[in-house]
Amino acid sequence: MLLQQYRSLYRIRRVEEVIAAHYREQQMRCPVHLSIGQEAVAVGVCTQLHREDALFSGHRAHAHYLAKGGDLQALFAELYGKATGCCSGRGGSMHLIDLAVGFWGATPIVAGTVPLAVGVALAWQLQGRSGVSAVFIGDGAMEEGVVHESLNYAAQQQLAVLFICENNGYAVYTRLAGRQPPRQIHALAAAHGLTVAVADGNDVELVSQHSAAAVAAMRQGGGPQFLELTTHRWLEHCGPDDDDHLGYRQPGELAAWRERCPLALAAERLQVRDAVSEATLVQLRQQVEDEIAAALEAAQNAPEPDGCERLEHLYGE
Amino acid sequence: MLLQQYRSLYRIRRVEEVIAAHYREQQMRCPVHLSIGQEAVAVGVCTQLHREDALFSGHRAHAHYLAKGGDLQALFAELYGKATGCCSGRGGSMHLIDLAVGFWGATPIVAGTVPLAVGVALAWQLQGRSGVSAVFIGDGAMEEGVVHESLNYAAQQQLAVLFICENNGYAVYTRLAGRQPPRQIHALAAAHGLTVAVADGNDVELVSQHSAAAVAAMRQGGGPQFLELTTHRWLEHCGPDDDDHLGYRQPGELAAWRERCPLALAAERLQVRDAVSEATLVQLRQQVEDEIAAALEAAQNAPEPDGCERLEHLYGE
Amino acid sequence: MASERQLSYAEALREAFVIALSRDPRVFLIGEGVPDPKGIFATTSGLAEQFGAQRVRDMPLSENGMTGICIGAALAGMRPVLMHQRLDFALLSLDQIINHAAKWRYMFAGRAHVPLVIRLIIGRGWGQGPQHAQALVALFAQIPGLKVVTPATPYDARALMLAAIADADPTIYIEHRWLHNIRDTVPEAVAIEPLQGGRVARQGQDITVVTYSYMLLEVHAAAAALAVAGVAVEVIDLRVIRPLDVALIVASVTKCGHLLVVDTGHGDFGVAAEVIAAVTIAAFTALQSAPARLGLPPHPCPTAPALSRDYYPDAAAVVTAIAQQLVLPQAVQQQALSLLQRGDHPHDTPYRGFNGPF
Amino acid sequence: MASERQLSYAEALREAFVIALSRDPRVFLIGEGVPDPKGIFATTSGLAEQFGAQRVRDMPLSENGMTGICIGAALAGMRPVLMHQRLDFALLSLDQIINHAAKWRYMFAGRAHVPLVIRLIIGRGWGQGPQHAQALVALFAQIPGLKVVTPATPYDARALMLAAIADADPTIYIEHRWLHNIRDTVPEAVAIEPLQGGRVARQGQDITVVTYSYMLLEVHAAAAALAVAGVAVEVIDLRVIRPLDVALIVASVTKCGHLLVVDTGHGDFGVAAEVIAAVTIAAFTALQSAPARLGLPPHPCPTAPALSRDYYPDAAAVVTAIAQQLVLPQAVQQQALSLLQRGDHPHDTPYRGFNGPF
Ligand SMILES: Cc1ncc(C[n+]2csc(CCOP(=O)(O)OP(=O)(O)O)c2C)c(N)n1
Ligand SMILES: Cc1ncc(C[n+]2csc(CCOP(=O)(O)OP(=O)(O)O)c2C)c(N)n1
Ligand SMILES: [Mg+2]
Ligand SMILES: [Mg+2]
Repeated sequence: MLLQQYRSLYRIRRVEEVIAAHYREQQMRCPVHLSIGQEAVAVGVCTQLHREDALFSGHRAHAHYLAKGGDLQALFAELYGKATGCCSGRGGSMHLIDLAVGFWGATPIVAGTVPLAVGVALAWQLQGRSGVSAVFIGDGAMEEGVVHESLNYAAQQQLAVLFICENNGYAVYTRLAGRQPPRQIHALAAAHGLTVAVADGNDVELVSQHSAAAVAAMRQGGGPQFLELTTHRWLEHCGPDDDDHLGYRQPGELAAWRERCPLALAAERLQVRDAVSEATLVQLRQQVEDEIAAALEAAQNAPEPDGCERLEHLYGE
Repeated sequence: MLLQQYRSLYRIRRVEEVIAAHYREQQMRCPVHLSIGQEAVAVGVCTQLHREDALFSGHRAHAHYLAKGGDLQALFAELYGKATGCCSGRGGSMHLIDLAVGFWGATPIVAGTVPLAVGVALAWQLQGRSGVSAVFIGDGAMEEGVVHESLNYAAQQQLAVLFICENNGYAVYTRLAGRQPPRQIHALAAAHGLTVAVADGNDVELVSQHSAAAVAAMRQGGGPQFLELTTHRWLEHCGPDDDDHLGYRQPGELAAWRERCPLALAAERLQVRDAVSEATLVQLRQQVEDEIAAALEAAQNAPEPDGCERLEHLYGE
Repeated sequence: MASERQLSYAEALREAFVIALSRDPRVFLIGEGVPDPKGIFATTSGLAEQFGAQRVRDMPLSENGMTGICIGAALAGMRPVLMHQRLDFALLSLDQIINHAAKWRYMFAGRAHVPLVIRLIIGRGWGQGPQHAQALVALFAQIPGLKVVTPATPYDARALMLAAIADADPTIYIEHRWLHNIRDTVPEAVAIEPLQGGRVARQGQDITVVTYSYMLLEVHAAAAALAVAGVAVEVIDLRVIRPLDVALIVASVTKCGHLLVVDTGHGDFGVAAEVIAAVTIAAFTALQSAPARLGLPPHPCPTAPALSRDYYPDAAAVVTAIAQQLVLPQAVQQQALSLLQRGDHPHDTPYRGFNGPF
Repeated sequence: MASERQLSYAEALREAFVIALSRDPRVFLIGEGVPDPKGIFATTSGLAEQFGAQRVRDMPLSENGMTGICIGAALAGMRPVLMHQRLDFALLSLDQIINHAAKWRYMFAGRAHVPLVIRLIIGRGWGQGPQHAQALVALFAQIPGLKVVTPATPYDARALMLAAIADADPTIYIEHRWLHNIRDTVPEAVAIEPLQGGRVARQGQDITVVTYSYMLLEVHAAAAALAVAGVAVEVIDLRVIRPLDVALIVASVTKCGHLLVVDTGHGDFGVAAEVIAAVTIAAFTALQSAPARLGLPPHPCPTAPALSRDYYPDAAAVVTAIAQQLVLPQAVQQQALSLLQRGDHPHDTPYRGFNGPF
């Protein structure tokens, strides 16, 4: 299990690094919000979801999309504005979808998809269908009223919704303390009547464990669950660069989090605890690199959408 | 003190009964939401506010307006759509204002005035002015996202805002349990980082005590406070009539609350505990009746606004 | 005869819900008060008893969140009908309506779509006032990805609700509180019509009057009065505001040569502006006089009867506007106006003098 | 000479903030990112350092709540300037804007009022896409009680911000991301002007082209090219969308006889519709041809460059529309178009070829 998760962590990290590297060529002409440093949240949660479970996300969604099984080539192609993109070029980085793997949609109005996830759970309850509907949000999203409306309804109706709050301590350049009073985010969800847990979001095994418990409870009718997972974003809020020189982080904060790299943590455990050989890891990494290189090339070579297509899909039929 | 409060309770009760009685004449041509049964909340809180403190309210605002010292004739006149109304006839029952006594405004979009109260406290903080800004909401308003946004900001900025949640157990015909999960409303505010208290809203002395503590804390820079006060509305949600025959209340619920009439409770204490004579109460009631009769007559005889006035006050200057 | 059956607008709407709930297990109704004793002005009364509390649902006071929740349910295969007792309350949910419902299909290139109906009621009279009487139809109609319908007759109340529920995209269904008691023929037989197109509600050749929702009643009354005085007004009921049926209006204006638009909302920046602009662009040479419009004045609705008395244009105002535009003789105008006496019926409660046919 | 001083639009706007914060202790700025290292595209950079964190404030991600909080602060005597980095985010706050800010003065008959400025930025290019590029100006302009301004020049960026801050009523200040780098003369001397009126931005007598915000640039470029080809275009920059300066447009149309409206937002149900309707009603006989409009097509903005390429009309589209309306000879149109070559400048980043004078 951890080896699979490490593979997923590594894959997400490298995909984002590749995006960052190529972003400067100005061929991916859309804003990108990278998750480098936060990968364990996506991987730990998504390994506990089935393909049929629904997942929603927001502006920082690449990791969630990939962890849920989203098509890699379609992601790259979407960033390149190609016809083979997961939204056929309609969306760019901030709009991702892959219904085949239960990735129902990511969009960049903060908290906008939160009630949608609740609505899917409501539909499934009405349809007598089992399944978990999950949504990733940031710490900033907790300030949006619609999240509270969603938590209230999920709790009142006892819907199978998993809210995952990826608390990276910042919204753009603004620290949590500049936006919220000194109290725990998960305690707020608990006060809404949800079952909650908080954990180190850089430890993929811990995230997995908590997610497994939450998802298991929901599959047994346990009502909505809320996970707060603490982590840190390494790069700038939007864009491919490091921005620590801007000085908005606490001194030493980024360095400390880099020390706690989710990949390094997992790799170390694999080698020390599970006695996985370096050769295994090297091979795994090479497979990932090959996959990424092939997907990137396919996306780069894919055709652009026909300009006339922009008129389609406003309404059905 | 209790005698003054009883006077205020009695006055509010009688004003609303008079409104109910005359409403059927169809001369007050606007929706009315009466507070009969809930008077102790308004009176207990407002006796702890200074005239200079700001107060906001919502659709069920007559009691709040009167308890804060709002002009009675201007209230009646507003309901009659007269030029001497507190909004010059612009608003009717659901829009009340009396800036001379710190009643900053009541409007009927549920929870709409909540952030405004926070904004006044922010302005006063910026201006270095002391003073408390207070807002009455119902239990239903707690479901609106904007209330959570307001609680968050008040707590984060440590603003002197008093939120009073008049929990009457219903929003229109819908029970609390049909709208919110089984958890305490005040616990939700506490999770936002506010200092909270909960009390029997039909006991004016209890309400006073809790309000006094909350207001005192705020005057010493103690940050925002939240009071949940449980009570019950005796009449229909909107309009002058009893509606218990509709059967939306629990059987016996209204009767039990009528047993706990805030006026009767206060009167009994005055007589039994404080040895106030029946004659004193009779005299007090008569004064109130006289005042109401005079104000009502003045409002009824007041002129209607000139139809052309409707074009004014869209913009200043 | 079955086709002679008369229903009120509210009854016809309720019948639409019965039909939709019976036929389609994906349909559910949701809104503050939907299953309560008043049943949204009796349009949902008894439905919870008939179809169960799961499908005829109350909801918390969370307009934006519940809109998003209905979008999610629609994505997952349901057909929610979300209701607000006043259009004004839906202003809390414009984020979910505009940013999400209207764009989901487009931004995901058709991979998913939102078959959601949002039903809004425009309040009027009895002191509805500034926050309970807004008629902001163009606010919704200007958003690509939404459809907007404004049924004015009992027949359309049912037909357009059924069309909206059957439609695969988000539809804003806007009705007017003063239409609820209007009665007209609604045949028992139901044909689900596509959600498009306006309707010539009355034929004439002297002037085209375009209107929608409640003002159709006032325009009909004006047209009837003018007919007696010898003026043949062609009345167009838009029915669907987005997509707008410009061709129908252009055809009428080409015949009549004169255009008046009577808006149920504000006169400026609203539906009337779009109709006049679209028609002038498309049929400039057909116009023999400047087009005109009549709508609410550019300020909120004041509450006091003395203040709201002249806020709402009525049939007399329509007659006056037409007389001005066609430069009718004074006597003709007076004759038409004299037929419009409402007696001493209060101006702030629905006028029941006109009941169709529409 | 001082009056020759050149500022970019962003610098001029920042200067407006410096002036307002210096002159008036009631003014404070607030918004997500206002004091951060990027300073809202550098328009607020350094202000927190200069005026303190109390007056140049960040805020939580709570658009509706913070709007209400600013309304409350305005009621208590402050002059808040609330900013959103994209207009799209303000859609979360339409309840507070429409139900509260716009109505407070009216519904309380002038007893209180809301001197609040809400600054919105329309995004464009570099993949802003469906939820970050909405240009919904008419959404605000249709609301009585609001004022709406859309400065297109550095001079107006400063002047209209100062006018909005000085104004006693809620003002929606809408700017376009692609204007930020435009440079033009902004004299150091500051006169606070009332918040009203449009402006003849270029004189001509062959056709009136009405526009606002970013599209003024494209219209200017088109007018300059057509001038070389012998066509004299009169350009009107609306500046203030509500209240709309109809008289100014009517005067121009009376002179020119032809009207084209170039909208920065959608072509239908928007500002162009109101302008065309108002002008046609007021000056029908002055029009020698059908009025025309040019605006965004009726669908959201797709992200991919290949899809967004033709979404935005440009100077060439303006030339073509004018040529069509005036039935210009092919050669004239070709000559004007040939002057508009943008070379290989990417279509999704701001075009810096035109820099005034405006
Ligand atoms: C409603 C809305 N307001 C503001 C923004 C601008 N914005 C984009 S991301 C972001 C910060 C979000 O912070 P958080 O939720 O903590 O997520 P993170 O970026 O840290 O992953 C903001 C303010 C937006 N996209 N939507
Ligand atoms: C935003 C909004 N949604 C819905 C309504 C309709 N409405 C008016 S009062 C009310 C119930 C309010 O319940 P609560 O807050 O508990 O106050 P109470 O009436 O019990 O005093 C509702 C739903 C409204 N006025 N505003
Ligand atoms: Mg964050
Ligand atoms: Mg209540």
